[in-house]
Amino acid sequence: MMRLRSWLPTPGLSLLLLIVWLLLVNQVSVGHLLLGGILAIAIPRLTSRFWDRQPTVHKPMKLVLFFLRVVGDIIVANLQVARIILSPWRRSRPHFVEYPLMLEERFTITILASTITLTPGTVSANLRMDGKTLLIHALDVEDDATLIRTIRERYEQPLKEIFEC
Amino acid sequence: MMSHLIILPVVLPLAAAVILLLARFGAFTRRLLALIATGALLISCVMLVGKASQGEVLYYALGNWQPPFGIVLVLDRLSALMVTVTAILSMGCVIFACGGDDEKGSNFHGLFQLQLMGINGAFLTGDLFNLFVFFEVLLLASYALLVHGGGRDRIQSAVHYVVLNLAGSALFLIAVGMLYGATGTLNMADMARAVSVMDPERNGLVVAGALMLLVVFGLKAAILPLYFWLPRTYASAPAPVAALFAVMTKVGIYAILRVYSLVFGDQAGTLEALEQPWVWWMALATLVIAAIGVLAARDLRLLVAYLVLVSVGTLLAGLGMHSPQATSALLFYLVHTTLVTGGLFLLADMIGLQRGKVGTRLVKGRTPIHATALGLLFLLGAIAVAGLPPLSGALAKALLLAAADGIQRAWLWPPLLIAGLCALVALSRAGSTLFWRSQESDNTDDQLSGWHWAGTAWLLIASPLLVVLAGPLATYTEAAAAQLNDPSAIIQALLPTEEDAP
Amino acid sequence: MELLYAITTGVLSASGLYLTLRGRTFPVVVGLTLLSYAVNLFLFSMGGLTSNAPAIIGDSSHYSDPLPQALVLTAIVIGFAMTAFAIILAMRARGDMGNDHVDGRKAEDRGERR
Amino acid sequence: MLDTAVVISGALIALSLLLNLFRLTRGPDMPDRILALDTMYVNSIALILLMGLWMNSKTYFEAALLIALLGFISTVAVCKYLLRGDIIE
Amino acid sequence: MLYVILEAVISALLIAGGLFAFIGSMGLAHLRDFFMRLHGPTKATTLGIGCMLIASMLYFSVTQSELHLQELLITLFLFITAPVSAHLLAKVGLHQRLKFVDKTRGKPVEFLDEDIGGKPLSDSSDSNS
Amino acid sequence: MTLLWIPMLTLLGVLVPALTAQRGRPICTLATAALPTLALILTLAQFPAIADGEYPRVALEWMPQLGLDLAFRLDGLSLLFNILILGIGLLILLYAHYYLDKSESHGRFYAYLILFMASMVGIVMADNLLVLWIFWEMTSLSSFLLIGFWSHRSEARKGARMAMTVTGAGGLALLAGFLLLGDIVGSFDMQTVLDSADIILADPRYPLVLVLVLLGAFTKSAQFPFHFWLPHAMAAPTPVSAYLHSATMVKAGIFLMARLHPALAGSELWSALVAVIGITTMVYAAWFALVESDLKGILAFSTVSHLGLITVLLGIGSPMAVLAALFHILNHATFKAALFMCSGIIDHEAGTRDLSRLGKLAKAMPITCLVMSVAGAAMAGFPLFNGFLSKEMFFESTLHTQALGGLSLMLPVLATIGGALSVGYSVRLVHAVFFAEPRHAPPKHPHEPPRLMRAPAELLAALCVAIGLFPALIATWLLAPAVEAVLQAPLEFHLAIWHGFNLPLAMSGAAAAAGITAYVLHRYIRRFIRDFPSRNANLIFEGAVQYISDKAEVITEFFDNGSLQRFMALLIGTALLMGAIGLFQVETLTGPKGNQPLDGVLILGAMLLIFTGIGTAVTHRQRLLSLIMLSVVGLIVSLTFARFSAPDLALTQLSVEVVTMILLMLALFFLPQKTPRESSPSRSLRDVIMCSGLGVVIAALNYAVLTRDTNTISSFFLENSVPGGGGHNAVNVILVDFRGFDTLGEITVLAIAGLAILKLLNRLRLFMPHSDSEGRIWCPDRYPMILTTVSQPVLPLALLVSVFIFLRGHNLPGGGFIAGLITAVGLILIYMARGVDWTQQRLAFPFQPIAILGVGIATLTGFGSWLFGYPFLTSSYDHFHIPLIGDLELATALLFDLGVYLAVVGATLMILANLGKVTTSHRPSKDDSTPIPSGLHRTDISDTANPNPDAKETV
Ligand code: NA
Ligand code: NA
Repeated sequence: MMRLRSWLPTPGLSLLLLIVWLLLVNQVSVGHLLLGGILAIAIPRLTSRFWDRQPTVHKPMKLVLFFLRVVGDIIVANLQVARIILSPWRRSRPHFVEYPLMLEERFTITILASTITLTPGTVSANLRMDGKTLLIHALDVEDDATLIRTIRERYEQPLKEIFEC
Repeated sequence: MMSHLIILPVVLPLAAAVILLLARFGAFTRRLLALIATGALLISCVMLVGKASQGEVLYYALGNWQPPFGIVLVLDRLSALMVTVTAILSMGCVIFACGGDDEKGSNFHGLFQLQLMGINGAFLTGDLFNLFVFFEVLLLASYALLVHGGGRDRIQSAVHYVVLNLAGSALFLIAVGMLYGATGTLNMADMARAVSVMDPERNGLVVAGALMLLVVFGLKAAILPLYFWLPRTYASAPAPVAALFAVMTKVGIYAILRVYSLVFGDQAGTLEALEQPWVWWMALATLVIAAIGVLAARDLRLLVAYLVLVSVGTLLAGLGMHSPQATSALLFYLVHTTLVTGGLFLLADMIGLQRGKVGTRLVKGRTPIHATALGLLFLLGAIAVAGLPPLSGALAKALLLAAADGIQRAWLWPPLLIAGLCALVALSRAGSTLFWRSQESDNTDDQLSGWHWAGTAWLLIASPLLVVLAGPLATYTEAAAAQLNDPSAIIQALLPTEEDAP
Repeated sequence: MELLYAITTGVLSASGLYLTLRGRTFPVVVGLTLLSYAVNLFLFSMGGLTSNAPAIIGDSSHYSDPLPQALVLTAIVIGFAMTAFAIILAMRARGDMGNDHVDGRKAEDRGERR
Repeated sequence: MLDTAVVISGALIALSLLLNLFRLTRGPDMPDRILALDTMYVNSIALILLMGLWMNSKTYFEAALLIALLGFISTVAVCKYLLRGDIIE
Repeated sequence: MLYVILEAVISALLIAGGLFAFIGSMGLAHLRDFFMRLHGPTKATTLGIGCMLIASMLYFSVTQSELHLQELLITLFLFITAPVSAHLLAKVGLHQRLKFVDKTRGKPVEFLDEDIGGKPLSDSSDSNS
Repeated sequence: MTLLWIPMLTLLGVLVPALTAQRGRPICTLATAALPTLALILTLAQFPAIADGEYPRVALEWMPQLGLDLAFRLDGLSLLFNILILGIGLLILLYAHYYLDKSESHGRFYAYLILFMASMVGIVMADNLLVLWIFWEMTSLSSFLLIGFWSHRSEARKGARMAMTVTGAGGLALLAGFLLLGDIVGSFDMQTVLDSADIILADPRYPLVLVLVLLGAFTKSAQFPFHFWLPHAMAAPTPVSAYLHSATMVKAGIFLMARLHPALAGSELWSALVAVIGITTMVYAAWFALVESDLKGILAFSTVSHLGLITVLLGIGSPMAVLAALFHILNHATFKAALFMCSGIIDHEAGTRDLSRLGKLAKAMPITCLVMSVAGAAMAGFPLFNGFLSKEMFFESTLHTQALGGLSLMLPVLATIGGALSVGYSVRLVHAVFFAEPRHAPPKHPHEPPRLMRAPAELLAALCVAIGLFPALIATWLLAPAVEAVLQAPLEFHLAIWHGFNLPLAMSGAAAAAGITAYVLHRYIRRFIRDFPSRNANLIFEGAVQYISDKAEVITEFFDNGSLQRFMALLIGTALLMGAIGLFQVETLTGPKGNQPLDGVLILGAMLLIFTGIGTAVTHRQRLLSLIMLSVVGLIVSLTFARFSAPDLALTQLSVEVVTMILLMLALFFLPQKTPRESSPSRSLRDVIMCSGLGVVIAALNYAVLTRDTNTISSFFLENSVPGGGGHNAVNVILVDFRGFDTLGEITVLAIAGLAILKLLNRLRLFMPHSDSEGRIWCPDRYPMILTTVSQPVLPLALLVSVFIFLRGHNLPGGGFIAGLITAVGLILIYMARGVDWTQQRLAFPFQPIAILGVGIATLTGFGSWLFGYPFLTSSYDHFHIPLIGDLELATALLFDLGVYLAVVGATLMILANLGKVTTSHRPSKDDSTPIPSGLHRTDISDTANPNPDAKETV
């Protein structure tokens, strides 16, 4: 186990790279598994010094669920935004919302910010330098409290569980 | 090794540069390596001359891909002569640079070798696009060497030099593209063959490509109205670099000679010698303007730069005469002028170093410490460059004048002779100001090292040597000109057809 | 199609050339870059304009001319190196001269000299 | 049917690119123009994919991949420039 | 038959993709302030591309009768990179204090004072230990 | 072969003083004299042969292409001159030994003198026109050095330059003349030329030849109107004047006329030109000699006058005239050298040469007085002295010539006037110095010079008398072969001291009377001419040279005004002209292939390109906007490549585009954000028209090529890509195999760019704005966290994609170059997101060696093929079957491509990272960036101490 750790300090990244490699070459053969495997081990080792700290996934299943939820939200969000764009007569209600962050780690904050950007009518506009507040621009919201609650429940909580426990 | 001789002038400097740039040597080792590399280059070039003088056109197929498909290096008398002149010149420059110029900035010797690689590649290649690549190698290396050591003047002239040459490179690509589009090939010999059998309907396309190419070569050669980058650039470059630049204009002249004698030689039908009128008239105009510039120069380095320009006009006029005699004469003149103007740039720097604040400006200044020796070298260089006997310039110029035929005389002789007179006036004024009209001073700060003297002497001694060897050299250039005059020989050598087979 | 293509290269060349005639280094460098795009398009097209026939040897029967493509590749790389040098030279010139005029002098100086 | 769909989709993407160009030219502020450029990059991916479908060739896929991976870096550079002036500090 | 259905699906996906891309670009073209315009391309376009990618995946998997999942990579890369562009652009918008429509609610300090947020978040080097 | 030694020994003599100068003057003088003496002896040893009518020749082949042989002859003419040159030269050497000051460098002086001597010997012995010309110009050079010997004197420098310029110009004319002559005759061989008078005179170019050759002769011999340099050459030390301006240099022109007499003289044009110029010079110069007040000035003008006399004789050209000319050459050399030496002695002893300060010296310097009187009498042409004889012959000749046709009668009259003036200045010279009362006291108290200093002058004076008394005995043996050489036929003559009372004697008498009268009256004459403005030739000449060089400067600045915009406009204009010329020869623009159909996307793409292309130009004053337009152009260009079946190009263009953008953004920070309005509307319009013109030409040419089919060499690459290069991607196989040499050059260019940029960044002084163009202070968030975090996974992904692109390149679109750029961009993203310091700490390698290593690997791949006996860069590939994995293809091209990859990564990072680094450590941090009024923060970075700035990069 120790040896595996030292060979494979970041299994998540290595797995990702292996999958990406197989997708790139678009075939699953022994040769490519081998080559992909070598690359998936070598590249993380080469680039590890450029990582702050690689995240550890505590609950992989939740991550998958989270991912699916985000994809779903993206589709919904797109439809919403499309509606807003296509119906200029409908009054949109833009809002700058200051979102107090619960998350602490840079990586998870980034995932959250990205998720917010990719999903319902929101863009993370500024992560303040103290890392405690995220300024969000929302295209059409009733009030900021609702938005904050939605984000907290749908994204931030799960992320906290997946990565920061 | 002998079978790879042709490529040595390109790969020797490249390998030397890689070694010089890769490892962190001390100054001594760097110099030693640079000297060894340049010496080896010189030896291989001399061997190439020996090989070429047997009269056969040889080629080296890179990657073993035969012409016209692969890139070839072509060895004939002309290319052998050009690389040898470059090697001799660069030897002087390298020696001189060891006097301290090389340590005024980073990577001098490595870049210098790369510059040599570019120049030699341009002289040897038989492929038009490969010529472009080597032009770029030598240009970029020249940019780097030009700004070596820094300084406002250098940077300023570099801006002009670089921008003009970048535009020139773009034009080069358009021209190469046109010629490829019209003839379907890049190998110059193959292009010559293609032009000879081409549908005349395409003539216009070929003419457009060829004339645009002439603009590019004219820019490198510094012909009117494209020469303006030259005086300031040459005057501001570090001395060993300026000296090496003496061969850079010759690359342009060589390219004109090579491309148009081969592709637009006698087999080209109506397109034969399409560059000739342009080159001829512009060369004469260049000669006149350059001679005026020589008179106007108020700085020794600028003066030498304008003298380079005079030599450009002279050489191109030789080219414009378009006869084997003229070509032979211009090649003789080329050898002379390259080495002598190179030496003068070095000498100017030595004089400048000794005169304190006034540098090379032609005003009253302090007496150089080694006034006698410097004065002697100056005399040598001035006599040679002004074309006065008994040095090589006189013979070269006489050869060119004698090569003019009929009405060409009326056009060539007056400007060429008067340019010589202008040089004489300007140089005598410069010499008397530098060495005679100076105030005595207790100047003991001798910044000249043995390297400086050796490098300068190496180049300037060439002039008397050329006088001694005038016969053999002229025989060689005559044969080279004859070879150029018969493009079918190169075409046959590179692209043997079935019926030629025994 | 050929006509439109040619017009495009012409317009790009003209725009690039116009910029190279400006008096400040930055537009000149931008112009040279634009010019090199135009030239690359020009050189590329010398092998003819071929749709859907990349020079990847397979079972296809006709291919585009690979030679101009290779030449353009080389030209792109060299162009990049040149652009890089030129732009940094422009910076250096500004540092040394104190202005970014291509002739290294300020507007008022040029007024005097004329 | 597929051909028609590709043509319609292509026309839509083309229109999108024109709209992007409009925003790029119009501004009014620099961020708008950069946003337009960024969108053009993304729309180009779509165009390349359509081209692959139209020509039944996967040769162009890497171009799309490269835009997806590297396209944003230009945007990042310009944004960094507007924020900090020096993009590598 | 299967092919017809597949062709219909692919066609539908393509047109949908084109539409989403177009809508996104339309948003960019005619929404009223920069921050609103930012929404259009970052979302609509991603979905548009997504649709097309799926179409492409289906198409090549069918025509070349082997599974083509490469397009997923493009999606992955876009998911990683697109939010960064949007985020930085928004930051620039805030930094330049671009005008926004009056009805926008919320008055972020970014528009009041340049110097905000206190100390930067600590680097990995110390959060690691 | 002995013959060759005469000039060669003399020439070698140049080295003797240089080698012996350190050993003291006496030894040096003696040693220096040795070789010329030997040469003189060798010359004299040839006399018997010459007297027999033979003349020895020697010729070595030198440069047959030019018709130049190292050929010498020694005929009577050469003999006469050689004796003068070497004989008088040796006397001058002795004289100079005493004349030169102790502090003066005698070694240098002697070396110049001998160089001059050798050049003269070369001229007179040359048996090839070009050899003659070579030595001719060498006399100009060595005289330049001699005249300028006292270089601290402005007069000397100016005089030297003037002499050099005038005689040098004449020399160039002479060269032209000789070349024409050689062309007419078909050889430069002297005898051939001399024997070809018929051909030469019949040739239409004869007048031109004559004028050119005479220009050479006249400038050298200081004939009117080229006489002006000679008086100013008197700034030279007197031995020089005595040598150059009496016996030798000025005689070179005379020699030339004599030498070419057989070839050129047989025409009326010759007589007219030569005689008229000669007589004009004679009278004109004599007049100035009379009114001159400087001792050497008088001698100088008198020299010019006497040279005119000789020229007249050569112009007349009858055998007797030629004899007279040669005789006068000999006589003039003797008395004039003596006179110069005496004047030098006087100058030396009295400290001045001004006649008004000299006088009554006869007592103090009796012997000098005697010598000078004798020589002066010879110059005046008084009986019993040698000058008398040749002058009588001169008068005689002028009486019998028809050279000037109807105007020939003028000749004797003018000759007599000249003779009178000659008497006048000669008398004045002697009388004013030795007998008249000085108007002002001389600066020094004079006395006789050292014995040996006087000796040369005494000897020459004695010769004057001896020849005057016994001409037949002393001169005939010398003159006879010389005349024969000039006339190319023997001449019977008898030199006698007395010819009875005849017309010439009457002319002499008249001249003597008039001359003495003129001297008596010369004060009035001087007063009379003082009313005319004096024209100092020196001032006029210097002024003219200055004027010409000022004008040259104006012209040069007119052409080269230092404006890049003009240079670029010229370049574009020339290209436009050249392209248009080709275009006009294209008969039908649309070729047989015609147009392919258009589609909407193509039109859209073209529209986008045209719009943004023009947009880049139009918006250039807002630089960032222009840049964004440019990057759209780049994007569409890469799409265009993809559209037209060039995926490799599309990929390359895309990745280069990103790097270029980053680079331009980096640079923009240090350059002004906006361009001021500069160009006038008319200038902009001119530019638009010119650029559109070239754009139209380019478009038309492009269209013409596109609509034609060309049979290209490409099919070879397509056919051989797989079997020959082992790759399916023909483009890549071309790059790494068929044309790998191009690629080697290309990565070399990249590496050089990196090195060059390092140089530019060294000691770069930067302007760093503390706010953006709108005046906003920069955002404090240096490394936005989201960017920082995202950059982490992007790097490994980029590396993975690089490997993918790299490996597939040989068979599918991709390759080392694109892979290298992707890697570099991935790393640059880290630099942008995290800053230089942070990144640099974690990048454990320097970039320069990587770039160079790349070039090195590519080169080594090339060398590798040598081992197998193949040319440089020959590729090889093979398939290996590995269990489980399958077929694996390995090609050396892949190794080459690895070199490309490394070079690209190294060079790109070298450029971008170093640029980024330079800026960072010197950026004013937020705390100390209180706004500076100028709006700029200027930092001077100096790290010159480290010659290799890249060294600091290693961590
Ligand atoms: Na290449
Ligand atoms: Na490739």
